[in-house]
This record gives sequence, C-alpha cells and structure tokens, in this order.
Amino acid sequence: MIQVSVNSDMKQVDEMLPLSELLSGWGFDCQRVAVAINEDFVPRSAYSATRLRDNDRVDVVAPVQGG
Amino acid sequence: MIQVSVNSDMKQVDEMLPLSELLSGWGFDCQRVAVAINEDFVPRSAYSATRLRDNDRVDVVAPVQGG
Amino acid sequence: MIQVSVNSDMKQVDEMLPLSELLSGWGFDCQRVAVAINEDFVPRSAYSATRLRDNDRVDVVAPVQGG
Amino acid sequence: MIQVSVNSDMKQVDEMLPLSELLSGWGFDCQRVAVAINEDFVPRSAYSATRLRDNDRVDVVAPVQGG
Amino acid sequence: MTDNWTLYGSTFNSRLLIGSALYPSPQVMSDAITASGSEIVTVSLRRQAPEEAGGQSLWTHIQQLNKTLLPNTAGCHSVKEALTLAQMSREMFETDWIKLEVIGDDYNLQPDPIATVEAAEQLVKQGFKVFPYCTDDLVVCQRLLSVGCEVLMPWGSPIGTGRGLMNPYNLQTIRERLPDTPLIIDAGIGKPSHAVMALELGYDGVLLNTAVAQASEPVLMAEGFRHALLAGRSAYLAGAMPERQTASPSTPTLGMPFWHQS
Amino acid sequence: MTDNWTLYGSTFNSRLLIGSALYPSPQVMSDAITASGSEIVTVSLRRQAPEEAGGQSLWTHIQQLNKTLLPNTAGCHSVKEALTLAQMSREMFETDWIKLEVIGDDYNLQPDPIATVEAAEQLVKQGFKVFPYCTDDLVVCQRLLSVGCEVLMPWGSPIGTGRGLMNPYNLQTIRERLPDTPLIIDAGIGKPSHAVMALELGYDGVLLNTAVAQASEPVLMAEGFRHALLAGRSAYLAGAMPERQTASPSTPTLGMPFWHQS
Amino acid sequence: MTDNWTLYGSTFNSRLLIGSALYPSPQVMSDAITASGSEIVTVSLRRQAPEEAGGQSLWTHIQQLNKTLLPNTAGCHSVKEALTLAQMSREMFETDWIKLEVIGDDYNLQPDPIATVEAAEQLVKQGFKVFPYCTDDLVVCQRLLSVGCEVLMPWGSPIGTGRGLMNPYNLQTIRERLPDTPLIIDAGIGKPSHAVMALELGYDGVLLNTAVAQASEPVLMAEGFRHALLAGRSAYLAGAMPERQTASPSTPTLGMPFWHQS
Amino acid sequence: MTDNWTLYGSTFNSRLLIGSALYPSPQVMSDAITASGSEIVTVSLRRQAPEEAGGQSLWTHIQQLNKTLLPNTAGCHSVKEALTLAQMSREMFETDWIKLEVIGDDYNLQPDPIATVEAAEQLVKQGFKVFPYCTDDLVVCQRLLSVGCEVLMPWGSPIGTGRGLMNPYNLQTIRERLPDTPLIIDAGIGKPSHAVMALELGYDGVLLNTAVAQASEPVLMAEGFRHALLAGRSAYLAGAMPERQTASPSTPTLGMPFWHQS
Repeated sequence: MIQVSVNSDMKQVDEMLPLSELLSGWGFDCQRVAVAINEDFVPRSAYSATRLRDNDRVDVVAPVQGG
Repeated sequence: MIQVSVNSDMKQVDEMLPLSELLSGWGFDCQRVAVAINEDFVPRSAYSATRLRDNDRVDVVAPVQGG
Repeated sequence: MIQVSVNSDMKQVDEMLPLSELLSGWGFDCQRVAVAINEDFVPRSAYSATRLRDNDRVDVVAPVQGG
Repeated sequence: MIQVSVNSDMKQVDEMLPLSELLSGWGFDCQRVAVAINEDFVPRSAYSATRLRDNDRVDVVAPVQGG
Repeated sequence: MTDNWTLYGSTFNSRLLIGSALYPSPQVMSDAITASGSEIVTVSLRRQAPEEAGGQSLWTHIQQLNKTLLPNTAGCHSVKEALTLAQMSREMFETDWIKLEVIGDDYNLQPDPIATVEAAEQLVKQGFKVFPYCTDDLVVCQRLLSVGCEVLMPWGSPIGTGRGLMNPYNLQTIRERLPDTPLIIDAGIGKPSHAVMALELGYDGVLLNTAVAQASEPVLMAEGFRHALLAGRSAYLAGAMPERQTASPSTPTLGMPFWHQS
Repeated sequence: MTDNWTLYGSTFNSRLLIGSALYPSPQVMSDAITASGSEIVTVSLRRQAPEEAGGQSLWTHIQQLNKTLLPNTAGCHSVKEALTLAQMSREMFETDWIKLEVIGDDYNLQPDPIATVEAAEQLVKQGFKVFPYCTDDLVVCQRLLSVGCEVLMPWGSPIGTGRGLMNPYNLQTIRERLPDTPLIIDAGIGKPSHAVMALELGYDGVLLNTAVAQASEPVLMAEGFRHALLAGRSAYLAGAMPERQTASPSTPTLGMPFWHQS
Repeated sequence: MTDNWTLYGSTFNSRLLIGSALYPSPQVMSDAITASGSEIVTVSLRRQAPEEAGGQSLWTHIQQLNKTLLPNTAGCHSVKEALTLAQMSREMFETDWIKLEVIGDDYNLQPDPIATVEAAEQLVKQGFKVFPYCTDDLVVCQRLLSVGCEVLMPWGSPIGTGRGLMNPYNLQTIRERLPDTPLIIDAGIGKPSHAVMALELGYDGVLLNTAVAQASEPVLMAEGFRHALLAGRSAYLAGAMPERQTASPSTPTLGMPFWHQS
Repeated sequence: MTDNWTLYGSTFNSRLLIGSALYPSPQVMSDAITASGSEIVTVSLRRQAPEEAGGQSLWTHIQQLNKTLLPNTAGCHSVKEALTLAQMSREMFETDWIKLEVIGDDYNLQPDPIATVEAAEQLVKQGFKVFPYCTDDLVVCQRLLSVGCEVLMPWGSPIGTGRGLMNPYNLQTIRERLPDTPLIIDAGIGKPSHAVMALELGYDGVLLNTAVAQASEPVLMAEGFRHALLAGRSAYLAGAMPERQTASPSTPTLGMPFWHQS
C-alpha cells in the first residue's frame, strides 16, 4: 500500500492497481473527468497502463461554469 | 401704392388689396405657407380681411427639414 | 405691550421703546450686530427712531465664519 | 590596410595601429568619448592594447542632451 | 420587450427622436429615418421663395414617412420670435407640439435659460405642448416644469459637436430630482455609445440629427442608433452591476486543481 | 445586416462571447445566454468530488445550449499549470480552443505578460488555438502574435470590476497597429455602453460574464448586450461624425424669418 | 514673478480666495489661512444669542488676520433675503463687496440663475460690488455682466463635493467668450490639482473652503494650494505644449550608435 | 516643509527629474533647469563627428549646472544595445546610475516589458543602479523589483504626447501594491496639473522634458513645475478630503436669519 493525494485528500491505495481501476474505485466516471498526476496531464488512453507511486499528487477535474 | 418688405424683398403694393390676393399675386400657395406681419402671426383665416400698411415687414414661411 | 419674534423667540415688548433700547435690553451690543425687521434692513442710524409693531419679526445677526 | 566603419563612415586603417592612436588620428579626444566595437563596449583603459580587424564596426560617442 | 413611453398623452415605442436636416439626399433621409425606427421627426419653417420647389421636395419626403412631427423654433433669439414661429408652426403642421429653442449665444448655440422659461410659460398658456431645449441646469428644469412643461430636453453637449454627455453628474442629478418627468437628451450625441449612456443614466429618450445625417453611411448609423436605444433601455431596466474598485474572479476558485497542502 | 467574423477558421455572426459563471441559477444562465445571442460560451475545469452532481447539472445545461465552447485556464499562476489544464480541457471538451489566463497578481487578477507569452508559445506548438487574455500592452500583443496567436483579448479593466475601458488610448493604438488581427475586449465590461465603445474603437468582439450574470435581471441585460454589439458594430462600419470643438446648427440658418436689413 | 490681478479696483497678488468655516479650531483656521497666502477671506452673518461668545471668538481670530473680507449671502433662497442680508453685511463688515449666493435647490446647492441675475442687478444699483456665485452657463454669465457685475464666480462642481471641474468644456467656453472679465472658480475644488487645472484653463483665481478646512492637515493643505495657484498661473502664462496624438522622442535620434547600413 | 526622499542611497529635496533636450538654446536650458529646482538631469550619448563642437557647447552648459546626472539608453531597441550603451555611459559620465529604456515599438515608443526586465537583471548584476522606464503594468513592475531595481519609472502616457496620466487606476494599483518603492512618473507629463495629480496619487516624483522645453516660455513653465511638485506633495501628505456625491454647505446653516415658524 502506498499513500497518494487525490484532489488533496490523502488515500491509501494498492500500487498494483492501474489508474483506471482506482478512478472507478474512488467513484469517478472516467468518461466525465480529466486527470493529472503531479501536474502532468494523463490522457484517458493511458489510464489502464498508469500506476501511481508513493506520494503522487492526483488531480481529477470535471467541467464547470467559467468566465 | 405702399412699400412693404416680403421676406426682406422690397415690393410696391396696392394698399387696397387683401393679403390673400397679394400672396397669390406674389406666387404663394396660401395652403402651403404661414405668414407673420411685423413679427406677429397672421392666421390663414384672416388673410382675406388683412390689409398691409406702408413699411410692413411680411414673413412668408414654408416647411423645411429641421434638427 | 405687543408681541414680537426676535430670532424666532417670542418676546413681549413695550411698543413705546425705541429699537435701540430694546436691543440693549435684550443684551445685544448695537455696535456688534445688524438688524432686519420683517426681512427689511434697519440701519444702525435708525435704531433710536424705530419702534416695533405687534407681530414684527426681528432678525439680529453677528459675524461668523463663512465659505 | 583594412577597412572599418567608424560611426558608419568607411575608413581605411593600418591594422598595426592601436585604437588609441587611431582615435587621435581621426581627431577624437580619448578623454571625451566612449567606444564600442561591434556593439561591445571597449573601456578607455583598453584602447592602447586594442587593434581593429577588417570590417569592424566602431562607435564613438560623446555626451549630448537627453530626456 | 414591449416598453412604451408617453409624451403629452401620446404613446411611443421607439425612444429615438430624429432630425430631418443635413442628409446627403432626401432619399437617404427617408431611408435613414426608417432604419432608425424613430416615430418622431423634427421639422422647421423657413422663408420660401415662391418659385422654389427644393424644400418642397424634401417636405414631400418627410410627409410620406407618416411620422409624428415635432416642429422646432431653431434660430430664434428672442421670446417674441419663438412665440410667433411657434404659432406659424401650429397652423402649418397642424400640431400643438413645439420644440422650443431660444438661442442665447451664437458661439455655443446654447439655450437662453431665462428667455426659454419665459417663452415656455406663454406657449403653455396658448395651449402648446412644449418640448424645451435646455441646458443641464436643475433649477431651470424645475422652472420649466413649474410653468407647465411636461417634458424636458437638456443638452448633452452643444449642437453639432458630437461630444456626447459633457456633464453626467448634472444629468444624473436632474434624473434623480425629477423622477417622474420624461427626460430626453437633445443635442451633442455623436455616437451610439452616447445614446446608450444617456439611457443607462435613466433618461427616457434621445433626440439627434447630425450624428446620423453626417455619418459616412447614414442609414447604417441609423440602424446602429436603433439598437443603441434598445441596449440602453434594457441596461437601465435590467439594473447594471455596481462598479467595483478591485478585481474579483468570475470562474469559481473553489476546486482549483494543482493546489496541495505542503 | 449580415456581418460575420472569423476566429481560427470558424465563422460567427454574434460578436459577443459570454461566460457561464455567477448566474443566480442554471435556468437563468441558459435563458440569459440564449437572449444574448452569443455563439461562444466560456467554461472551465475544477476538481470534482465523486458523489457531487451540482456542477454536473450546470454542465448539462451548458451542453444543451449547443454553443461553441471556449475552455479557460482561469486561476492558473504558472506556465506549467496553464499547460496542463489546457491539455485536460482539450480532452474533456474535445476542442483545441483555449482561453489562456496566467494570473500575475492576485489583487488585480491581471495576466502575467511574460508567462502568458511563454505559455502561448508552447500551447501553439502543441496544436492549440490560443485566445490569450492580456493587458492593453501593444508590445506584449505583438509578441503573442509572433508566437502564433491569431486572436488577442486585451482587458478593458480588471476582471469583475465593471469599470469598462480604462485606457482607450492604448486600446486604440493596438487596433491601429494590428489592423488585421481579431481583437476581443476581455474583462472589465460592466454595461452595454462599454461594449458599444469597444466596437466603436474598431474592436471585433467582447467577452464578458459578470455584467450579465450579476445584473438585477440577467436575461434582460443579456438582451441589452445583444443590441449593444449590433449598435457598436454598425457605428464602426457607418463611420461616426468627427467630434467638433464648436457648435454648428442642424436646422438651416438660410431663410430664417424675422431678419430684416435695417 | 510678480503677477498681480485686480478685483473691483483693488489689486492682489494671491489668486486664492479662502473660506473661514469648517476648520477644527480657530487657531488652525488662522494658521491655515496664513499658510495659504490668501489675501481675501469669506465671512457671513448669522443670528446671535445675546450671551453667546462662540462666534465672537472665531470672529476675533478672523479680524486679527487683517485680510480683505468678502461677506457672503450663503443660505439665502430668495432675491429679497439676499438683498437684506447684503445690506446687513455692508453695515457690519463695512465693505460694499458681497459674494452673492441665491440657492435654487437644496440638494445640489446650485445658484438659482434667474434669481441671481435679478438680485445682482438690484445690488449693483445699490452700490454693491457683486461677486456672483453662478453655474458654468455662458448666457447667465453674460447677463450678470450686463447688469453690472465686474467679476464672475462659476462653480467647478457642487459646494463641498470636492469633485473639481465637472465641465471643463463649458468653463473654457466662458473663458474664451469673456476674455476680459476676472473669472474665479467657486465651489467644488477638492485638491490642488483642481486649482491648477482651473488656472491652466485661464481662470484668474479660485475660491475654496472645505478642501483646506476638512483636509487631515489643513495647514499643510493650505500650503499645497498656495503652490498650486502659483503653478497653475505660471503654466497659463508660460503656454503649455499642445497635447499630441502620437509619441515623439525627447532625446535626439540623430547619431544613435549601433546603427549601420547593411 | 523639509521633505526629502532617497534614490539608491542619495537624498534629494526636489521631486522633479528633468531632461536636457529640446530647449530653444543652451542658455534657456540652463535657466529652465535652474528655475525648476530639479537636482537630477537626464543626459545621453550620441555619435560624434570629430570636428563638431555643437554638442560640446551644450554639454558644457549641462556640466556647469553641477547637477546629479542620470544617463539614459534612449533609442535602444535590444537588450544588447542597452547594455553596451549603459557601459559607455558609466565610463563617460562616471556614474553607475542608468535610466534604462528599451523601446518595443517605434509608434508609441513604449518600453518592451520583456526586454526591459532582462536588461535590468543584467545591468544590476554589473553593478548598475537601474531606473527602468516601464509601462503601468503591476506585474512587470514586480519583476523589475525582483531582479534588483530599487526605483521604478512607469509612464503616464507616451513620450512627448503631453497626455498626462492615461490610466490613473493602474498607477494607483501600483502605488498601493508597492508602498515602499520610490515611484517616478516618467513620460507623458504635459502640464503642471499632471504632475500634481501624480503626487496626489502618492507617486514620489516626476521625470519630464518636453513639457518644459517646448513650452512657449520654458523658464516660466519650469517654475510652474517647481511649484506643482510642492503642491502635489503637500496635498498627499496633508490628506485630501474625500470626494462626495452630494453637496454640503460650508457656511453654517444654524442661525440662518429670515426663517420663522409659521
């Protein structure tokens, strides 16, 4: 188990699981969010091949109003 | 004969003639002009009863563009 | 006795007394004030010959700051 | 002999002569001007050790009014 | 949005009053006035040489527009001249509406406040419905109301300068102090933005002529002013945001990514 | 008058770009955007809590408007943040358009001119079509063009202040020096008159949000801005009269009655 | 630079007329008036309660300054009130100078143009030297001259607002049309820059009170205004450069180094 | 009032920095600079033809004034040019002060914000005391401080236009955000009132040239600016009254005569 921050919340995760499974596990709909790890963009196509490392900072964003 | 000014032009006129005849004589269409004598308004209805006096100043105006 | 207003205060006064005595009586220094009765100016020279009438409105003013 | 531009004037000079002599030769008072060669500043102390090369661009400036 | 207004008992939809002078041609005048959407057109009276038909042809164009006419007393310098010209206008144009102008100075063509009040008083007594051209002087405006004017037309800036609203503070004061009087900015409007500002201030309408007639393309400019009056009126009714001293973001700051407790 | 304009190869009729934030409700937002006539709506990305559906509902409303989306990088303070958020936006909104904002100061929320140029350069290399939010600095505008921006969005005044065009001189200079670049005033617009002024200056469009969303009646204000952009554009194309120093009459002076040689 | 000016035959060096009201204390008033360099001080008359000595003490301070006094009719709302108060002032202050104020509206405290002209006419007939407080209306100014005023005092903006010169265009028009009349800006001056602008426009002097009396440090502000009037007057006499549309370098461009034919 | 200020460790009394160009004659230049009270004079370097003595004579006049010299890099368009000209100036004028100008556009002669920051950084490393000519961009100002500038010189408006303070809002923002940095308005000042406004905003000084040199009477205008800077500084220190929306009387209303209960 490693520790990562997801939108600034600390979470324990299994470093073996791919990002795609982690996102679903956290309750995100992969088609409706975009992701960055440590401020680097991660394209949706790479979720299944991406694995987190200890202390990774994950941002999961969705569309909102803007000016 | 008396002398009057019509729109600043000097004219000799017969003091016996009513304003209505004078206007026609000068070529004005009474229905299409308004008249003042010595800066006093003369209504159309009074033309036939109005006679000029020597040195009267007559203004005959018609509609134009305005701002 | 008649009733007059002095700077909006009601006062009973003896109609026989001249304005000069009334002013002193009210505690004004004639050299340091100017007077109007019923909104008419009363020059200082006329105080001794001026007598009030019933319901006269007397203004007694002195110098103040101004803009 | 080489060719250099001095304040945009083309001049033929002897490449053996130091800058100090060239400046005097051109009529400049070394104490009253500052010099750049090919847009690089040349301090006064270096004039005697500085020699020009073919096609060098020399700027010789003096104080003027400024805003 | 239907949003009518009333001048001396007559109701109008367009808030633009437009002049009929200074156009490159009678046809352009007609097209521009039509494009402007204006329902009220200003006209005047001038001496006529019997033979001349020039004015006639323009006057024919104006009549064909079938708009409400507002005759003016432009060029009058005295109460007497204004009264007589108003009477001649009433007969000629068959209307008791009169745009009262009594010029006080030939350099800035401003109205003479004292003569204008005096003329307005007499015209009202004679049954005229007076539209006084006045400056942005609140006290003069109050006098004009007290002698019976039901509409006021303060200037934005001098006639034909196109300088817009020279003194918004005065104009706003008049609006605040006279909340129930129809107020029309007359003179000085040079661009649609000026008209929008007038209505944003709460003015009810705008009267102009040169800004359209002397534009490179009068008809297109007239259309611009038509939209300007709709824009300004909507802005006033919709209640603009207050001007703020410091910036504040529109996009939410909550949930901004890349931020982490260290 | 059909009068289209083109941004990165796409053609639009409305010259208003509008934001989707700060409205009293999603329904008011939809109605206001529709009333504004705008064809381009700005959106953003923020962190989402899995369960939350709030943003979702608003996002649904935005999608239903079926407008061209312009995602922004609002809130980013560094080149790196802006680049990453732009990439996430491209995937999420399936568009290579990006409104680039790199904030340089949290007090006036102004763009950082140096970081904005740097971010724009990299985004262009990555295939983005960049709409840079910048100040009214001509040289920064020239740099943005030189790195590949084809549209510029100088501010009128700081975001959310509603102060309008703080520096018309600078804005006019930019217009004159960059005659062929689409120029959009972004930020600071508070009233329709501000938008009209921008287009009268020759600007091609206006981007705003707070002025509509925070009006007392957003839908009516949106309609006001719709007319404002038509008014301003017509004024620009029609060629306004020059401002004059001295008055000149509109009604003819020739033939003025009551005048007599003495 | 000695540069005197003349008001009703009396010559002065300072172009500042200053009020004696609203200071934190009589001592501060005396010090501020002295620091201002002003030679003319405005005063007024109010009802006195016999016993009271308050006004007395301030009045004593004013007398000790040994300045030329300019009594006002502040607060008067009718011609009659103004005439009577003027007569009382003449007796009390032993001067035929009078600052004529006939207020027309209690909200903006503006002069009533019609009543002011009427009162001025009668006061002149009674031998007063009238300093009329008026608005920036050229025609009213001309009327005041025609009834015998030899000095005019148009407002900059309403009393006590400190808004400066609301309508420079009108003020400039008055200056150009009345080149030989001493013109003093009265009311609305809030900062030294406002006074400088007035004199740069060609105005001969400035009358103010609140701007000094209500400053955090009245004495220092008074000194600021003393310099402001000297600055503005010098600027007017020295003839300022014309404002230019485009930049032009001050440092010579000829002989710029590093430039080479390629 | 003694009120000194400090620039890079040197203390001065006058808040005016003045240029030495564009005067009708060397003598007028000397007299004007003396009359201005300025202690700091800007100078430059240009190519010299050996024989010419013209510049020489002017330079002699400048030296005789015995003022602190501030050499500029006017006319430089690149970092490299500015660095070299600064080095030449340091040797020639024996000062490490340099007014840094890197022009970004030949039309408005504005500084190139990016090149100016880069040049400033290198000059500071070489031991120069940099006075950067910059626009009114807060973020660029912050960058200049971060690379080691201890004084900032934002423009009022483009060089030689005399348009004064184009964007008071931006200038005020810079003052508020950088309370401890000496701020000098450089360029655009056309009249003394502009200089007073700059100091009223809290700016520490003003640098100008054309406004004095191109006045009809430069020496008298210089004296006007001397007073202007004293006026503006006093106004700032004295704390001006707040601007008010509505009028309030200066003369007491209490005790107004002629008022009676009915």
